[in-house]
Amino acid sequence: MADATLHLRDHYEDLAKQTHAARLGMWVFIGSEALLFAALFALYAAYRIAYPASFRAAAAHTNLFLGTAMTFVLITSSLLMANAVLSARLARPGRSVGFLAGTAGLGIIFLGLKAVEYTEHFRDGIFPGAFYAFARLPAPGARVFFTLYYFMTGLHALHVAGGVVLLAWLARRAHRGGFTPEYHTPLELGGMYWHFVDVVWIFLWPLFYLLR
Amino acid sequence: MSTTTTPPASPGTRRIDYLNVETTIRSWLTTTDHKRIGILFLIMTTAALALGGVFALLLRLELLTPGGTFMDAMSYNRLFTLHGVVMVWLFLIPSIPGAFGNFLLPLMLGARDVAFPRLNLASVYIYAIGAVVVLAGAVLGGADTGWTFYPPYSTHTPTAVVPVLLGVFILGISSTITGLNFIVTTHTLRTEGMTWLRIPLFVWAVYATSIILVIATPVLGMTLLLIILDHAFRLGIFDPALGGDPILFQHLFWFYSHPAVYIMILPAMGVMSETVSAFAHKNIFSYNAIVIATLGIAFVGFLTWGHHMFTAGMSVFDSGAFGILSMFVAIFSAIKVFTWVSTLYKGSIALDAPMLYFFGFLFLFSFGGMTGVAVASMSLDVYWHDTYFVVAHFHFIMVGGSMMGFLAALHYWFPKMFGRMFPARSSTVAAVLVITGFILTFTPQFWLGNAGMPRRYYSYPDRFQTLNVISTVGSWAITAGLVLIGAYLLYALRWGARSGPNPWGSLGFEWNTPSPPPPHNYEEPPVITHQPHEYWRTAE
Amino acid sequence: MSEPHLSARTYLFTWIALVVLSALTLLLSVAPLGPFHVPVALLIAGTKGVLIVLFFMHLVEQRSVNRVAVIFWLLLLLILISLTAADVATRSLDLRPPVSG
Amino acid sequence: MSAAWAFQRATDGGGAWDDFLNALNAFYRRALTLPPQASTIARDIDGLHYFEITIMFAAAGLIAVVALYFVVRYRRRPGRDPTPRIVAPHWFEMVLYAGLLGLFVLFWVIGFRQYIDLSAPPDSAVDVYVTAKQWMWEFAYPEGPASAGVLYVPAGRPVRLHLTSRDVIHSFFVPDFRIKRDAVPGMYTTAWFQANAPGTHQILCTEMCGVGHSQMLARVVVLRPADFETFLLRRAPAATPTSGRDATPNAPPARGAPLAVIGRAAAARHGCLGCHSIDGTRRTGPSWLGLFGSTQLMADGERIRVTPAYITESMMDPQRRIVAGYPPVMPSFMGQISPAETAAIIEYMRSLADGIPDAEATRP
Ligand code: HEA
Ligand code: HEA
Ligand code: HEC
Ligand code: CUA
Ligand SMILES: [Cu+2]
Repeated sequence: MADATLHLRDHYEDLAKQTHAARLGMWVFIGSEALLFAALFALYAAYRIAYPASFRAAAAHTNLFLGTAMTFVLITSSLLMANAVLSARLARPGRSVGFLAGTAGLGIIFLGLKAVEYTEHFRDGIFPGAFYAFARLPAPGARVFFTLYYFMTGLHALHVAGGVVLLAWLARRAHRGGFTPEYHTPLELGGMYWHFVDVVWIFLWPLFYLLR
Repeated sequence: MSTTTTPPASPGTRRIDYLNVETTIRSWLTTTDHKRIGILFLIMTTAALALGGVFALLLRLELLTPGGTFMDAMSYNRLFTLHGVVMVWLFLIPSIPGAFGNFLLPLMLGARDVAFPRLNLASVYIYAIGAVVVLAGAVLGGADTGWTFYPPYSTHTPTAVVPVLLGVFILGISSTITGLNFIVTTHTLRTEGMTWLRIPLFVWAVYATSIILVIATPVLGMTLLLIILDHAFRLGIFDPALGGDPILFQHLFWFYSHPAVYIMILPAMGVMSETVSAFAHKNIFSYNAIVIATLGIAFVGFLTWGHHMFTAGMSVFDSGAFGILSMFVAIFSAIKVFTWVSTLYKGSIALDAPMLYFFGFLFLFSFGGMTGVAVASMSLDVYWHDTYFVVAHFHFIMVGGSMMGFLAALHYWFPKMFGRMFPARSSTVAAVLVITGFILTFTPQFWLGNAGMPRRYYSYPDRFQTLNVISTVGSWAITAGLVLIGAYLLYALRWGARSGPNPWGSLGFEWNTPSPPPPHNYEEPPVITHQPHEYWRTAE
Repeated sequence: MSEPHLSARTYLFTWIALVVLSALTLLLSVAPLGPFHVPVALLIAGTKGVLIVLFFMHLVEQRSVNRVAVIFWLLLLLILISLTAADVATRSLDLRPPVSG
Repeated sequence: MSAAWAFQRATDGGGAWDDFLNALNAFYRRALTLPPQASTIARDIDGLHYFEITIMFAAAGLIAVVALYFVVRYRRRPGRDPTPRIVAPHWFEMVLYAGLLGLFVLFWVIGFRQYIDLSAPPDSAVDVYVTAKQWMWEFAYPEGPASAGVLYVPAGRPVRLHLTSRDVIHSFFVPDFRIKRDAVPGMYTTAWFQANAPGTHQILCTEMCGVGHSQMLARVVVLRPADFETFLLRRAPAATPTSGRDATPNAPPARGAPLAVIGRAAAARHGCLGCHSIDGTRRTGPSWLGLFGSTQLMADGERIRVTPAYITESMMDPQRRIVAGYPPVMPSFMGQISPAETAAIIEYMRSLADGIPDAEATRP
């Protein structure tokens, strides 16, 4: 079953080259994703310069505890993900499945925390755009801050949700013995995606929770 | 999947090529063969050119008289928006990369296919979906914002901007995939001996284009999404009434759209580098210079977006920075023009149709590019911004440059693609028609701009009429030329003389295969020992 | 054909470094840093990002072209952010020459 | 050095050289279909235009001639193939490209200097407040008069325009003056010009703003300075403003100060600051700190966002809507505050929008 050449497509010379192609493709894809977020980061930078005081005041109204918890959840999930790939490399598919499940579980916890946080904000009247109605911070800069907050964390949460689905699919494939030390490219690429999502959060965390 | 290599039939019957290996519609719609995907893109983008051209003709007709001629202002606004959107995102951006890039990249690199053939097929469908969504938007009422979608107008207009934006967003996904595929292909599927400095220049051009595609397109996607969210749900981030700054939209938009103009010209430049060597039977004057200039444009092109915003309220400091950076990017184009001209020196020049388009390109692109430098001179842009001078500038480059590149490619590689020749005489007539028609259409627009006629004007003061009439008449000549091309190419498809494998005597690597190429390009991976187009070697 | 690869220990150390750095930013966010709050926080976030990219995403063990790709997109990301922000930051800057005739 | 500088000098004084430059100017202007040069800066800008276009024609001509020569000289003939191997000599490439780059940088230096000139109005300028809306132009003067569709300015004096928009982005373009500036909602941009002589010039809108975009035309009427003074007097509203200029702590700011500074002085002059603090403390009326753009609860339960329109209403008709928790005591300033001052006060409030106290004003 573990015949690696099974996965070799006929326009590549060998599997090493094919794997290299897949990785490079993934890096290019991640670069594109990074620029997708970069547009929003650029807006954040510009608006922070325009409304420094409001941004600080508004950042003090996000939930630092939840934000920090989410940070630790995500970096830990990254550790598990790395180990899932490692297990496949070491020919231990069973452990690989376990790590994947753990990673996905942490992803779900992250989304749960996010949901709690959003609900809290909604209760305060913090909505994006024209619906913003937070009585304690009526200034326009705060509205812009929270609109960006929703866009950036929302886009990120969508990526996490997509990642969880991806992880579930990978776990199923791993469970069926789809990955071997020679061939586990999908697992590796899925891992890269997950880590990238983690990196994005590592920047969102200070920008929206810490810099008050 | 096309792994089922049909064994060659008994000798004497037809050679198996990618066209006749399977002929059902289904085989075309599910193909992962890069050549067939190239043909699919060729068909769709040519249709887009015709559609955008029809919009252009209507625009020009309306501008025949100063007041309303035969439509109302709203229709006019929708038309130029659609013209811009269709020409840019449906025609020009996907045309050369999608059609010729797909067809030629693996052939030129000595590969059997692109890196990710199934993704490649997906990009065809995503393009088709995007096109349908844009056109549905057009039918539902169209957008009237111009192709630049500046808020707050774009977020307040009652027209159907959302589907149009959504369509463009989807088209963006398609071109990102194409770009990703080409980058990885160039890195991983070069055949033995194909070192980086032996890669054909067209591949370099498409490679650089791809880098721009994957980096710039997501920013456009995000930006358009923000406009959609504002228009549909009032979640405005650029809306001044909500504390936003509409100028930031312009930054993000042009971060994409300036590099996008190089997405539109680089592939055409690649075509020109191939064409000039092939038809002058001459090695390129300086291969390295072209490579450096190609990569230089791709990179420095990212630093100049603010030159579209000199009058927008951007800070003087930022304007100055963008001004000088725009000057830097122009130098790379100058390097190319100079290298092409010098390549002709002591060549053996044949004036077939592709070469006519090369000369059209050379002159029109240079002039258009130089007017680009003029508008980049900041104080002059204050005068010319959003006048017909700018319209003339970019049509000189996009029609006089990129579209000529497209036409040159179409004629140069037509025999490669279909194994047949087009009628020589008609092709000369058509080229002359297109080029003179072009000059007649767009040169008057420089004067109009100088005289102060703003663009996107449905009606205009009487003093501008004469030049507008000339321009409208010119557009009919272009049309005549293009329709003629369409006619004789369709004719040649069926009845053209057989071209043999290499009718031009070109030393491009893609001609190492029979024409049309077999389904898997190369039986054995070729071994490359030198650069393409080293014509002096033919003596040995 | 299994390639040489990072070990579980490396991953664990990376994770510890990430945790420590996160705790550090958290602490520094209440420290009296004045105008240096933002740069310090971004610097730490950047360091964490680099750790993840190098080790979790295996960039250290991959071909150098991948590294070039990452550096290139990082560069463009910075260009986008800085030239856009520079506009807002310099709108009130007066570039008139000291004495204009 | 460059044509641009030469042209600048040519306008004053006689002499054969100047006659030559004037003739050259006339020739180029005609050939390039440029409109009249009706502002002080127009001739300089055209000078750069001529300089660049000449070089471009030369370059295009050179390319065409060389290419044509090669085509004829090296057209394909028997015996032409194989062609010799020719590669670029590096020194030649370097010199050529360095020279071109130098030329481009020169374009930039001249263009940028002119651009700075275009964006930096002299301090002595006459102020005009320009408001764009779909699809018309409105002009207001600090002295009181306002007009729609016609901008009256004096000849021979610099005029500074403070542009803004009520709805979408428009762009203010006067070809004869060679100026153009976007009018952006939510912010003020500036442009300036100095008209050479009395006359009439067309204003066009150059940013796509809807169905009326191409009809959004207006005129600049340049008056003799004396006529302009008369115009100001005649158009000024009957109820002349300003009560007790001396009573204010801040001296009226010099012309040329940013709009917000003018606004601060106007607010002090009209006594707004007696009831409204600018540091967040509550006085008779709500503090202006962080007020602009915020959402306020009205006495009748309605939530209102503080926009320029609402602020204007509060000044002219304060009793219409009362902020919850405050007495309805604010007097109407209808007829006392000019549109220009209104704009300036709004701009001042906007400068306080982010909640950072105005350091200069609170200084003792
Ligand atoms: C394929 C498309 C394409 C290309 C390649 C270019 C290339 C360039 N463009 Fe253009 N441009 C557009 C498409 C393109 N442009 C479009 C679509 C718009 C309008 C968008 C809109 O608002 O709708 C626009 C608008 C536009 C503007 C804004 C105008 C305005 O709205 O006010 C500016 C300003 O700087 C500009 C500059 C340039 C420059 C400096 C180059 C340079 O890269 C050109 C470099 C080339 C050369 C210089 C020629 C070769 C060199 C020589 C022959 C040597 C000799 C040269 C000299 C002596 C000068 N362009
Ligand atoms: C690739 C880009 C491209 C191309 C090719 C063209 C081509 C043309 N354009 Fe366009 N144009 C733009 C991109 C392009 N344009 C953009 C981006 C804008 C700005 C929009 C905005 O303001 O938002 C613009 C705006 C624009 C305006 C300004 C409108 C205004 O501001 O009010 C005008 C006016 O004259 C114009 C005219 C033309 C004409 C006459 C052509 C002609 O060259 C067209 C000739 C083509 C045909 C007539 C098609 C005929 C072909 C066939 C029939 C097919 C044959 C069949 C086979 C081969 C099988 N264009
Ligand atoms: C006599 C005191 C007084 C003076 C003088 C005064 N105001 Fe007021 N202003 C008030 C009070 C009280 C309110 C709150 C009740 C209301 O809305 O009318 C108010 C409300 C306002 C509001 C609405 C604020 C909100 O929170 O929605 C604006 C704007 C305003 N004033 C502007 C001005 C300007 C501009 C001037 C000077 C030209 C001025 N005021 C002068 C007393 C004053
Ligand atoms: Cu107002 Cu166009
Ligand atoms: Cu540009």
